[in-house]
Amino acid sequence: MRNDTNHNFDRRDFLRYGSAATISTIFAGCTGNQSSDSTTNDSGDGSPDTDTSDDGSSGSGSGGASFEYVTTVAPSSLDPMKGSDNLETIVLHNVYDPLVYYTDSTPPELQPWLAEDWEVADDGRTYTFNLRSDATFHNGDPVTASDVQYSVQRMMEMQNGFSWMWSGILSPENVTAVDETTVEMVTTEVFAPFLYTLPFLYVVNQEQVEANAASDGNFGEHGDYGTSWLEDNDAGSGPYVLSERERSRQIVIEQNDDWWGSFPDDRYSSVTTEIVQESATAAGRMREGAEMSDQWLPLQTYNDLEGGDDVRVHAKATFNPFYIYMHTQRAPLDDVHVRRAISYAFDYEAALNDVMAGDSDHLQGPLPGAMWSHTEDLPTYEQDFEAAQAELDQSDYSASDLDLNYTYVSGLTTEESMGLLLQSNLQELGGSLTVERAPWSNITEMAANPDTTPDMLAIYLSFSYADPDTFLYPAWHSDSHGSWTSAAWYQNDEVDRLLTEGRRTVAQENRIPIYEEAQRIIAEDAPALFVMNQATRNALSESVQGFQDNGITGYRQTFHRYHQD
Amino acid sequence: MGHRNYLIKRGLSTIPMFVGLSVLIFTLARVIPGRPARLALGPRASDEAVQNLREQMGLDKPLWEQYFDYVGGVIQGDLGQSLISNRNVATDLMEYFPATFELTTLAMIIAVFVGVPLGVVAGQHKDRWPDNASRLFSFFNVSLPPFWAGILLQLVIAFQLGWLPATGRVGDVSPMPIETTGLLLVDSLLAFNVPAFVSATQHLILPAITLSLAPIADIARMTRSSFIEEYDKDYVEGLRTHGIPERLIAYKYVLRRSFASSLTIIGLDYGFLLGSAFVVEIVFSWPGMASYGVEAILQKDINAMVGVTLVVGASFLLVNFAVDVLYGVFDPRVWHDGDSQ
Amino acid sequence: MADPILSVDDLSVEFETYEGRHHVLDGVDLTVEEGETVALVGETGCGKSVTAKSIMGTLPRPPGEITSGSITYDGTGLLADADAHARVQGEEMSMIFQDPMTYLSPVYPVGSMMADVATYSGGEDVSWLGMLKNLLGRRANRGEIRERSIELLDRMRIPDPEGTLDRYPVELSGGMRQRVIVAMALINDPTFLIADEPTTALDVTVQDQILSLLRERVEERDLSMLYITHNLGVAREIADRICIMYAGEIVEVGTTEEIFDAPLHPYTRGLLDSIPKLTGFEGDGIDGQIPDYTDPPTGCRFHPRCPAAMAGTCDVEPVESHAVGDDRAVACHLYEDGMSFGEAATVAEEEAGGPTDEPVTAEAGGEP
Amino acid sequence: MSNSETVTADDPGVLERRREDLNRVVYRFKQNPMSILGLCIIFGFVFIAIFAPYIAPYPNDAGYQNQPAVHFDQKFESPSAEHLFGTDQAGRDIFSRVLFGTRLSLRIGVVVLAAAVSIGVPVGLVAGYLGGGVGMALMRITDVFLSVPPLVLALAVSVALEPNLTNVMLAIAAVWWPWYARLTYGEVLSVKEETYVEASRGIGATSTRTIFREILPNVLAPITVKMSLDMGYAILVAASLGFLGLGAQPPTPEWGTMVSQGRDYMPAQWWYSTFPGLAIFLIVLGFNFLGDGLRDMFDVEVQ
Repeated sequence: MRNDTNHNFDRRDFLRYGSAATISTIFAGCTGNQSSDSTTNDSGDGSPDTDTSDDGSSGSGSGGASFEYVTTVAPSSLDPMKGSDNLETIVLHNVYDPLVYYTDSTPPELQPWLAEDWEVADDGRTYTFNLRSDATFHNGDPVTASDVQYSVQRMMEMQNGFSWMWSGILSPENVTAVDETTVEMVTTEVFAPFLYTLPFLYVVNQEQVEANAASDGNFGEHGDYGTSWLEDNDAGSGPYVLSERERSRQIVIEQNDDWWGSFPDDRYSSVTTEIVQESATAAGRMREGAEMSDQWLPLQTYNDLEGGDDVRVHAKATFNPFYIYMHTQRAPLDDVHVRRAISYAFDYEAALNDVMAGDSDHLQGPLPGAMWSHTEDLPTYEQDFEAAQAELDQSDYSASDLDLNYTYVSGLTTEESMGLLLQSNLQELGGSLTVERAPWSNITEMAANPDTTPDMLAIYLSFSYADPDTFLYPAWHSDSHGSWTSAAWYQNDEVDRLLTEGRRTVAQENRIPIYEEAQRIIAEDAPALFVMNQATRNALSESVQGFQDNGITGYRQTFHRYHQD
Repeated sequence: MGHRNYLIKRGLSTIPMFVGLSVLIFTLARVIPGRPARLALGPRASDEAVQNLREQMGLDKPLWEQYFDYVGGVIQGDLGQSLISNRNVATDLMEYFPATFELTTLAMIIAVFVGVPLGVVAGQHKDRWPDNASRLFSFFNVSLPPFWAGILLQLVIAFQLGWLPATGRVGDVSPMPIETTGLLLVDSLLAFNVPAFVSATQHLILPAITLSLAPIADIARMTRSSFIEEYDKDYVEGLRTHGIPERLIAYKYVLRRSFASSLTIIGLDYGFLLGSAFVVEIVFSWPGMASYGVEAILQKDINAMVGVTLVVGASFLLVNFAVDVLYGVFDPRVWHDGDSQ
Repeated sequence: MADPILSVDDLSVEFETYEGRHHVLDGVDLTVEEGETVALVGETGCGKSVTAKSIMGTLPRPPGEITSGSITYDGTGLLADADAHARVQGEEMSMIFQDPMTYLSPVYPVGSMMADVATYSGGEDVSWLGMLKNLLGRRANRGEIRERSIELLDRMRIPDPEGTLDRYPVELSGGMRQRVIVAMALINDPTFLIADEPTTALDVTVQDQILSLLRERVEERDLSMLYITHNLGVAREIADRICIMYAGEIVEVGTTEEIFDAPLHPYTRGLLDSIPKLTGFEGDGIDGQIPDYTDPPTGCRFHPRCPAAMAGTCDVEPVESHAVGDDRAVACHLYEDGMSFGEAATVAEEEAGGPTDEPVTAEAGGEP
Repeated sequence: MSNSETVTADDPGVLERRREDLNRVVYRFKQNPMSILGLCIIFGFVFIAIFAPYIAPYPNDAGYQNQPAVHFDQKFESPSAEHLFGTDQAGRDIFSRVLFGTRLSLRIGVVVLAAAVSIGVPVGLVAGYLGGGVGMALMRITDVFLSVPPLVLALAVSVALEPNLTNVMLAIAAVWWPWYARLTYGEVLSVKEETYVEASRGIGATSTRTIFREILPNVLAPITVKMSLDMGYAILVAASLGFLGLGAQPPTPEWGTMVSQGRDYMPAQWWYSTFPGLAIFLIVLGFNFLGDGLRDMFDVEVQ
């Protein structure tokens, strides 16, 4: 969400608007948490850099090329059960193996990974996974069912990172190691997206972790669950081995020669993630031949890079929707006609072309176009003051009653710009809008209670697992009330029913009509301005092949799929 | 004698201040709205997860209890866990403080070596053009918003002329010197690592200059006034009458006295310098304690916030203590305050 | 007699302040013969120190400004050429200051200050490097200077001169400091000495010691000295000749005997009256104040306080100095047309209405 | 040199003395032309603040009359005839916004100092007048505040309170009053020594009377001077907080915020940060000039 087109949201913004940094967590999935580390600059704290030089041309596993990934954000935690944001996930899913893995198509499908295959019982709750027998951890231990069981337990007990995905769905005691290579998981209720969440469940080496756990910790017999050790070491089985981490300077991962999977020819056998402070520095590294940049650089920078030869910029609108929630339980926004009027008043053209650079999509309804079950034939709002006025006339309010508040996250200039745009649009309509900045932390608190929730709240709805449920349930199901993801306090029993049903229905083909119906109702109720689905940018060296943006946090950077031409 | 007792008293008197400071900041950090625990766990964390963390952090205990727990930890060098770096705040500070120390120290050195002569020249030519020029210069300096001054320097020196790097602490040099003191300049020298030293120096110049502007002005001003006051003391006239060269009078006799009084302002300025470091480090992406602190405060990383503020306060108190000690060196009379009439 | 070693002619000095222009010195004439000690006597604020400063070339300018006159030392005009002034001042002249408490740098041991005087009073400048060396205590002929200092302090009867060199002024008594100051003034064997009330800040017994020490040195080296004081008694003790100064003008000049035996100027007489009260006599002998320098009284500056002021004359006609006998001069309308002292006295009586008391005798002026 | 210090029976008298003081004041002021320049600068800014709507070419770009305007199609136009300082990311005229920013900065300065003084001076008075344990305690507390750089503390406080403009002002005031407590305390102590306070106590004057009749007038001069000096500094701190992302809400033009937003577009859109920063610099400069002039006039030393 920070690859926004005219606002250069880079490290400095993190420092300056810490809270903004936090929001980035959620959306682009790059936590503000990191910024503390990244306050150390492009060369960090000057700690020893003996065996690795900056261009990442360090001793590579088995003769392959080395890959330099330049980013302006630094990870906070490399603990697979703590990491939750973009860069963390990049490292984690290259070092750890989940049971199932995303393909690089958009929207992504699932492919076998540690689990060779799996079956879902008819109850829709019992999942049986057959692990591949040739998978070993980096220390040589075989990957066993009990490691999987342990990983679930560790995830759910630490209650950190991605654990929210399974809270109320999966509890450790419902995970059983049937035998060495068979795991059975029983969800507390039918949860259709379950499989799609598993790519975020990394499997760790139980013995290794327990062996390195510090005795003093919050987890009783498990001490600290080895979390501090895992910051600088890995207990995974993935294609790469964490070979060096210099906080806020660089992370080096080396090819795992014993990996069960296969690398392409001309693979990259060593990947250095270089953390730099300024987007200018990042651009410089790219020109000097770095293989890939992250997606947070200013638009101008990407344009400059594109100008030069042997760098290409990949831009694609995938799963990055920007909503402006409207408080459906407070006058005058409790009147659907008012909400529609506002939806008609907003200048989407200016938003997409002047505030943005024109390559973001205008959202049709709540779902990004790239997500399956998205439907085209929805009422989509364009700026049309007559229509707006017409809607107002149908409502029991007049334009002068529109005295609203728009709250956005400190430091996100795009959100500010959108607010200012809406402000002038509402003026044209005859209403008025006050634009207000608030730190992310305060916003989560505000959204917890309908009285403190602002009239209108600008939100990038973060993307996690590849399922429509990610967008719809947290935003529009009344169970989600109190979370910033449902700041509209939208209450529609039919939608509730549909969304629950969508979760309960296992077969995708059966779920599609359900979600289409839900989208239609939501779009008509206009509980939010569905402003845009923002394009994601990455700069790549021409020599890099095999890059696919499947739009999933961290899964863009699947280095073991990359190769030189 | 008298002086030493004074110093001891002075030293002891800082302790209650320190306690007061910690209470103040600690309370401040705890009354902040917005639950830090939620921040630590990320936006989608479930409420019970947040609640658990709160309990782990002891945030549910009464404030005074939390305070004593904290103090207990501090005594063992444990400043608590940072919510954003997942490390003990002490560890973080270890990492970031040297950078800030290096920066502020250099800035202060610049300030003294520019400010004092400036003040002397101004004092020597009281109310004539050098005086007015230096006063004007001082006014400009104190009036410059540090962050803006930094930006201007970046625009001109870094971007326009490309003479010096705009941000960061060191360029792409490898190998980096082994970290011993954490002060890059020192470390690179110890390692005879010329490229690292050069790069570190280049990165240090602009932020250090930016920081030094205001202190230069204050020191110059203070030196000037104390210099002038000292300059028409009888003994100066005496020396002059004996044909002692003006330069010697100014820099050997007068300056020594007036520098003693300038020391006080230097102590005070160090505080302001630490303050402006909070914006300057950000302008220059300086990986120091100040930028860490800004973020800690803005992100409500309460432990980090308290830790940083305490360190800032402590360094301020320490510097002023050091100043009092130095004072005696420059004005020996204080050693004789007992027997002077 | 040979040319005087120092002659000040018609020296006028003005000061610029926010109150306006002060006409501090108004045509001062003053000479000091070789080997002679001249005392310049007058109330505080009458311009003695300004005169001294003008001679030493340390008059602060601005605010001070020399509007007319000349100062000649040994044939060299000083006011005309600043370098010459500096040279002469550095090589020939030296000065002893009023307040031993404030005329020594508090932050260096006396030795260090003396050494600097010894080294630099030649007037040559010092390079930055030289200064650095100096600060580090490395200077040429260090030992030799130290020798000289010790010897001088010893001559000044300072116990443990060696140790004294390394002491800070705060560690010394007033008398000791004054001795150091004198020593400092003598360290480069000057030929001309200006002493600016060097004893006023000291109690009487110490005064005497210092005075006699000073006297010794002067005679021993046959120095010429201008001794500035407000205390006729002191002047009498040390001076060959005395110049009485009032409000920036020299009102009477004469040998010590003449002044004490037969004071001519009414002001001088006033001063003599007040001698027994040694302690600061302003106002005791003569009513009223030194006039405001911004607009001094017309005519004779003394007339407002003069018991013998002749209305229509003293307050109108500017007074100039009249020679009375050889090298005796008085600036008073009473002595126009070569009037003798006797005649003048009678005139004065008439004006004052009432007999003037007997001319004060030497005894009357004697020290307690 | 002159005998002006000797005051005898036939003393010029109060009136005369007054005139002399006045002369001295005028003399000092003349000695320091910068103070006049400062005065002019301040007047200039006050004038701008008052007449901003008439001077500014695009008052609505600065949110005038709650009619904020945006022109995203004209974003980042470099300085030109119609946009003297260029335009920002919303296509708004930076010149107009800088002009309107004056209102805010002046308001902040005034409010902060008013608050700081109305807390600090009483504390200082009480501490100084009562002395003893109470005084000690009070001054210790102020020392605690003084041991942290104002900016840092203000930052913490304004985050602790919901960060909005009012709270930012409160925060700055909250870290500012100790300086006035200190100043007042010191003055009170010195004044207390002077006999006439003792005297007025002697004739059974109540403490309050003593404070208001004798002490307050004496601390007035230094406080005035410090206020004019601090005015600039307070504005500076406020701007720094704005720079750090705390402060006025959009679209209200706030100089510090503008500078920080402009940084994102450096160096290409250099004008964005440059001109608001220049405004801060000038207004602070003005107050420093003025304050320094006053310091010379009243001949008081405040740090």
